[in-house]
Amino acid sequence: MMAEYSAFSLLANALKGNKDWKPAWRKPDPKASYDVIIIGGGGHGLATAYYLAKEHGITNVAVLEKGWLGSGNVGRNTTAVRSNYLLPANTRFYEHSMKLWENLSHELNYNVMFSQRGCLNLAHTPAQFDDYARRGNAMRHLGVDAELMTKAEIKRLIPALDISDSARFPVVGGLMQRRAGTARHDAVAWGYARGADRRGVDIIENCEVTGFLRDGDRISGVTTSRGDIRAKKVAVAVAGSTGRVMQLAGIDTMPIESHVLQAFVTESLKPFIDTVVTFGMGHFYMSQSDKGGLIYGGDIDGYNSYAQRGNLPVVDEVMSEMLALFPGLARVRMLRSWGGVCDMSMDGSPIITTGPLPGMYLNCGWCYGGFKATPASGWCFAWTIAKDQPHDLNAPFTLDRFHRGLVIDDKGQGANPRLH
Amino acid sequence: MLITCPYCGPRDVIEFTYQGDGNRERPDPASQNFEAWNAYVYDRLNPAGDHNEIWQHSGGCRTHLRVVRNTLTHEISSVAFAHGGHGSAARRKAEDKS
Amino acid sequence: MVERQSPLEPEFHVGSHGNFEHGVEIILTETRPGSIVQLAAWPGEEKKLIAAIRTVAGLALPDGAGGGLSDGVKSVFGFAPGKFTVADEVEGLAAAFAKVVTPIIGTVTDLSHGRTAIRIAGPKAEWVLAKFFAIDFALPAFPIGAGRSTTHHDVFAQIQRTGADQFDIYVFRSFARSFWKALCHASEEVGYEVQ
Amino acid sequence: MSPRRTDTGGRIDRLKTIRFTFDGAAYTGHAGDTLASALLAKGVTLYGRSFKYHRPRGLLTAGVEEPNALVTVLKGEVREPNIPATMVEIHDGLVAISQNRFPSLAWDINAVNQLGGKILSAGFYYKTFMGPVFGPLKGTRFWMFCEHFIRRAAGLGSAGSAKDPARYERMNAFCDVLVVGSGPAGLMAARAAADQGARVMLADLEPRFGGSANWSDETIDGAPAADWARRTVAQLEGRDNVRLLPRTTVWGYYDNNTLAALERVSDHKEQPGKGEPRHRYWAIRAKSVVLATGAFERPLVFPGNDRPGVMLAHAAERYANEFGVLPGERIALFTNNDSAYRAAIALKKAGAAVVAIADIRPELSPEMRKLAAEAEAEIFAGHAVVATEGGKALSGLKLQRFDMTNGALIGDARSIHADCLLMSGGWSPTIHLASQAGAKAEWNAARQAFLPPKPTQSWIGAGAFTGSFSTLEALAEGRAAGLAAAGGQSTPAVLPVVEAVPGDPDPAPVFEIRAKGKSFVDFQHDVTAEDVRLAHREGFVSVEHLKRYTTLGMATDQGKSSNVPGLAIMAEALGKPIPEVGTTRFRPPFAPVSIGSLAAERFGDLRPERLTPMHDWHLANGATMYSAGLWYRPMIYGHAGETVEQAYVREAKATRDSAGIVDVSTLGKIAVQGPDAAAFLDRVYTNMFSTLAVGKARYGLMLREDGLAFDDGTTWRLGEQDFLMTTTTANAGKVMQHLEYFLDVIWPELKVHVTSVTDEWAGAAIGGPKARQILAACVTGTAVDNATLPFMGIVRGEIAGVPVMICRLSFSGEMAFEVYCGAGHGTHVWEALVEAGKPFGLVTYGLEALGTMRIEKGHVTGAEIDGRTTARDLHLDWMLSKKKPFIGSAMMDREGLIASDRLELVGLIALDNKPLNGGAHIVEEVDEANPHGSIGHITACCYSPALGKHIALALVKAGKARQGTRAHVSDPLRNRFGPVEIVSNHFYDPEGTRMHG
Repeated sequence: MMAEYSAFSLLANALKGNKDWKPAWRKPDPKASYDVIIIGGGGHGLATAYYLAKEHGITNVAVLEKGWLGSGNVGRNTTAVRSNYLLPANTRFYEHSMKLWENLSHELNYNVMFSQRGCLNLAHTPAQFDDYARRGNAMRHLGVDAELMTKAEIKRLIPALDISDSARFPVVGGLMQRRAGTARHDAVAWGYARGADRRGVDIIENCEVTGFLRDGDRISGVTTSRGDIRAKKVAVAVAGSTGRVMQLAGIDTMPIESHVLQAFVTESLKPFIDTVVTFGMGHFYMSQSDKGGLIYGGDIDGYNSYAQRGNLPVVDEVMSEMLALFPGLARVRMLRSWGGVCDMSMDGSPIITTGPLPGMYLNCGWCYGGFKATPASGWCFAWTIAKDQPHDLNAPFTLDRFHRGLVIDDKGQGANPRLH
Repeated sequence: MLITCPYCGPRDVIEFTYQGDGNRERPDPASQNFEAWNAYVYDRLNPAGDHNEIWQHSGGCRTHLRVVRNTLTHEISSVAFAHGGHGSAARRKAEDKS
Repeated sequence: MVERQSPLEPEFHVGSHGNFEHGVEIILTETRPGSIVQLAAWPGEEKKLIAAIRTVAGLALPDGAGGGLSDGVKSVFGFAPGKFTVADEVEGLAAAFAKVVTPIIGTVTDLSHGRTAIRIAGPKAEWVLAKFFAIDFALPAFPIGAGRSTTHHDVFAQIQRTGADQFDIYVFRSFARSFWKALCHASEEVGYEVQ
Repeated sequence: MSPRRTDTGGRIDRLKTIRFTFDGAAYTGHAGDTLASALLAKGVTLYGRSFKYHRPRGLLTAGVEEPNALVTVLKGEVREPNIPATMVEIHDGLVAISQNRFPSLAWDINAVNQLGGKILSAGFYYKTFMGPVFGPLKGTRFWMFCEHFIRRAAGLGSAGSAKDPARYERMNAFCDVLVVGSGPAGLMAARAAADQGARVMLADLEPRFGGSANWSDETIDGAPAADWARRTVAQLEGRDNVRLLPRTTVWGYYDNNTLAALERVSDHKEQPGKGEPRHRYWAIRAKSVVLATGAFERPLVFPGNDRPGVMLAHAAERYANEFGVLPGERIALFTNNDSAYRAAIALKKAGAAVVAIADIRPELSPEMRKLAAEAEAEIFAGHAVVATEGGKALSGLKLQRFDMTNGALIGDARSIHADCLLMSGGWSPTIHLASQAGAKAEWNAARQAFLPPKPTQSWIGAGAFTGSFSTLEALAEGRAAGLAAAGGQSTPAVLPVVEAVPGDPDPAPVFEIRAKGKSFVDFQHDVTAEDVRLAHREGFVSVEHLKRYTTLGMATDQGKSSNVPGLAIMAEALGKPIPEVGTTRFRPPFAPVSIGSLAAERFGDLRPERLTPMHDWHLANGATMYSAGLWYRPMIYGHAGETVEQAYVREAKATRDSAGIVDVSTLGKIAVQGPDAAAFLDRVYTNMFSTLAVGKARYGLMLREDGLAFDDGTTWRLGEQDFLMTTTTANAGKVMQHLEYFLDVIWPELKVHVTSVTDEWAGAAIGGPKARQILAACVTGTAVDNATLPFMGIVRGEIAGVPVMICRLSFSGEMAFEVYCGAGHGTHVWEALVEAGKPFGLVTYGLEALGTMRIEKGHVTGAEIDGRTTARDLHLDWMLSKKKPFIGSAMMDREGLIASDRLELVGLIALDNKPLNGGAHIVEEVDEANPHGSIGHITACCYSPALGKHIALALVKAGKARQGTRAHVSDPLRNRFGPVEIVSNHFYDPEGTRMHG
């Protein structure tokens, strides 16, 4: 059993020259079979394993990761956590996530640095302000915190923001969710990994799934770069690679396109902005990390890609929008950019479901909202796997909702993934 | 990224609008085959590798192009006018069934 | 005849601007053609349309994508497959084409009011245009007479090279003032004159 | 003793004195100095504080990879933080300050963090600050409390909020060959390519071209290498097929050989020229690229290696030879390879005493021994530095015998008195751009370095970039690369003759000396060798985990010098070869780039303004403008003292009482022409258009493929094959693309052309009981009576000498007409209409009154056609033709789209006679304390002057069936609750008698 982390353990270990720290999770070899295999050692897969063990007592579980743990989007996002959605299915789900976030560091005995510094959506026309009011009221009617902010209140909160009337798109107000915030993305993966491992889950890195084993129609395991592994249930949580993995199962088409989303960080700065802020007349969001870098991003590049690299048009667009809000940042420098591959679904909402093949469970379609969903996604997916049926919270997120006309389209863009 | 428009020559990707999976085939307008309609509207091939795509040169001659582009490397291996006939490089399963 | 209002008016300041003390390297002006017409042929009818252009405008289009020419009064260039922009100093070009370009050949669309023609000339014309458009303005890549369709963010533009150091840019009228201001701003560095 | 300027030498202009300040103190330097070289020349040893422990730090390097000496440059109120002093060219009036210290660089309170030492080890944040499980600090509160202080201690420089007055520009460039790096390899490549007639661009991040030629003691063709470089540059300057870009960092290698570069155009000037940008962002599309980016020297990892006065060997060589500055008087060297011996010679020549050369290798070549003798340095072969001494400057160091086969230290340490210690841990080729271009670097065991991979895009490497560290190789490879890149044939040629000190390019495979004390791997982020081993112990062993857990390589220098030593230490801990630990994929940018440069011309001007033909008239006549997408439209024409509500109520009322006129030029207009135009419109719209007579208009509705409502508008049949389609303002572009897609991809057989003619026409809608009379008063060439111009009829005529097209249609619900004319005549016609309307009490009205009248009529706009509603939801199902298929017809009847609990359009009347709010929700029972049970929301609302009530349109669950019932608005955000009556959306004149009238 690994030691609890605490200020005391830090001190005690420091006195011993930090020689006694143990690996945060074991590095076991795969067993021949498990009750549940989870494909994908990202945030969602690890959270699923953790909640399977914790909530449902299912511990004979393996998480298979083709590379290093957390190498997908859990380690490539802009770390924002919020539940400020318009449509009830989304709001309920993300609010469940928010509640799990609020106790996550304790629960995992791992500081995921969830910091509820708020998320402010800026509105630039009275009509947009009304739109945000609609969303804020939708949240309030589901018991989620939301408030409108005036220009003056916004200026007090973010002094560096340009709120002048001469701006091309002047700020008229904003929608604030105070309980929203940011978390340290890698820590979420590591915390869940450690938590799952402590409950007996095998986390197997560098184990690429190369195919599915079948027992008749039923999926009964996987073939991997480290041998065949059998399982009663095989769960797929590989957002970003869903197309590839589903192809291995013989499913060629999905209501998903994989797109690249770029993110950026500036050099470290002394505290500049205390909240997450988004621009209403384009697509831009920014927060500041504890290290001081401004972390920000915008739209997806807008074409299918698995390359984890984007191109310049989005870079230019994001920086232009950034300076439209913060003209003082022109001389600050972009330090690093990177790309993540997003499962863009046909309505902008995720899929957490049983099937589509017998013995299989599917968690995908996170667009670029997957990070904040991590706890609820794992929690609901674990439920779905354990009980062979969805929880009320993820019941709307089926795979067949598209064909049935039951889409959950927060942006109202229709079957056009690049616009969600 | 540059796309070589057959009319305008190589142009930056900023001039183009992505119109997605070029393997989709629209059912006959009067068709009542809902499976085919659903497949056309919602289901996409999403290969890791060469992909048949439709792009519009919206910031140029505004024609639609059929582009084969590798989604792992972004390398483009062919570009043609879309109205020059539908590609058949990767037939979708839903169609085969219908 | 009622004179047309220029969309550039409040921002059109005749004279020298920017770094002109070091020499004026850019001349900006609005050419204000009387007619701007878009001609489009149905597939297979392009040759007939090109013949119609020769008949009406007296301009013999060279072969090839983006080919074009200008005689100083009338200009024509291809901007898309089977599609051409023709401009003339005088009004009435659309009506003249409507008589010749039959529905069998293609369509005629009058854009005389809808597009604003801005001319940029001078030794730094390529330099200034390169600030806006991601196309190669070098003479071998963009010969005299040729046309290009391109875009600067939201501003769609058709550009014809009407001289070694001269380009005519056709932009949507509603964007013209914004584009003009940006063009002036970008020319300050090298000194410019508005004529 | 301290660093000082040499008496002679260097490529600075000693006749030009430049004055600047650092931390408020006045200094002088010379033209050609960097801030680093100028301060070093004045004896400054302390330049910055490290990130975590706030340790005092000096200069480590002389270039872009500097991790320690970061400063903020001030220009008035505008701040530029985190700039390496090594990259700041001094100019008169330069103001720079140090960072991350309080109250001063010399005395920094946060240096107390060093006492935390072992507790603040890698990853300590994750293990603590969770706080209590209950009580007032439970949940996230305790962490947020701690975080508050952590954030203040972290960060480097401060950003400002004042708008930067500088100009930034973007430049698009095309070339045959882009050469990155202007050292001997790059210069040769550029010359060879230019000789072939290729269009060549040569970029170097330094102000001086020449790279290592500027600081090596070598000769090329008998002259100092720097002279050869200068001559070569002069030749290139004279050619019109070559563009030279000094101060230009090529920072990004994107797809299809698109490269991004930042040119620092005027940072080195006191004032930029008129119109001159500060930075120019080059987007370069190169047919091929020559990467001649050189290599970075690596530090060695040993206790005290971060003390001010410890510097990379080549950096000292550079300070001496390029800037005429000695980093110390008594200099010691510590190396694992031959290259450092060059530095010994250079510093000796420049006037310093080289007191010792500690070489990890037990066996040294005769050449090295000869060089050491030349430098009059005592050699300690098979020795390592195990400690350094001093505070804010180095005073000495300790050497000990070292066994490089097992890392053991043997015997007693001996002290050496020195004020500067140079170190060299070998060289890492600068392969960042090649890695960005998409391929994985390859480990070369001999060079102990990652070498560039096989190209995946069109580039060719040359010189130190490829691991060929000698100048002779650089010249040969550069020439070959230039030729090949330009498509030329490689021909035998006489290469320049190089005179250089000899040296073996391969270092000893030793990166760390394990001894007591903190040994730094990443200087800026204070990552020590122990931190790397702790990461190993805790299982963070892959290169990405190492990076993320320890923050190694994440600082502003992006690990340019620390990555390989960090990997090496991890590899040793794992007992695996380095390449098995992994390689980091480099991502853009190579070095940090100003955000201003990336926004370029859009800094301060995010989007163009789109103006209607009558824009200036509106402004001159008191309109308050409203930004609608890119357009500006009049919101109200307010009178003095009026509120917005008073103004729109007055405008709407006047329109219904007499007449009003509104600018509708922003409506999307698309010419749909060709023999199949009518058939096409039948497929595009839900209703029929082929049956529309010439000279008539019809209201049409479009669906998306998925069966949901997309857009609406009227389409006018101007000729048998000639339609003018109008769209909503917001959807004009989308509809155009939608039509183009179907014509080009789905139905290429249809002979239809679509053209955006939005800007061709100015449009004015004039409505109200007096509208027809006003038209009659000013229109010539046609009658406008009911017979000539019936509802939805179109006539052509003239107004004030200008041809116009008039269609009788109504959005306001009044007898109304849309008058279209050529956009260049828009203001002329508008003024004529306004003039003609004066006797009739015509008012101009804006969007607010337009919105009010449309709400009164119950017409839908984008607030209701929001991408989630169907035609049925909006009571537009009467428009769904059953006679033909149309886009969306197959999909519109799916179960979800015909469900009984869908949101449907209704009208609301406030029963408490108080204003309603857009975005308010509707509930059956109000619960102010715990709002719940939303059944819908308000999409638009106003005070209706026609009804004398506060009304709204709303989307309500099963709304149609609720008509005539009561509900409540629930708007907790604005604390507005109150009863409403649910009614039909057609509030006003539902029979349409007024518009048909």
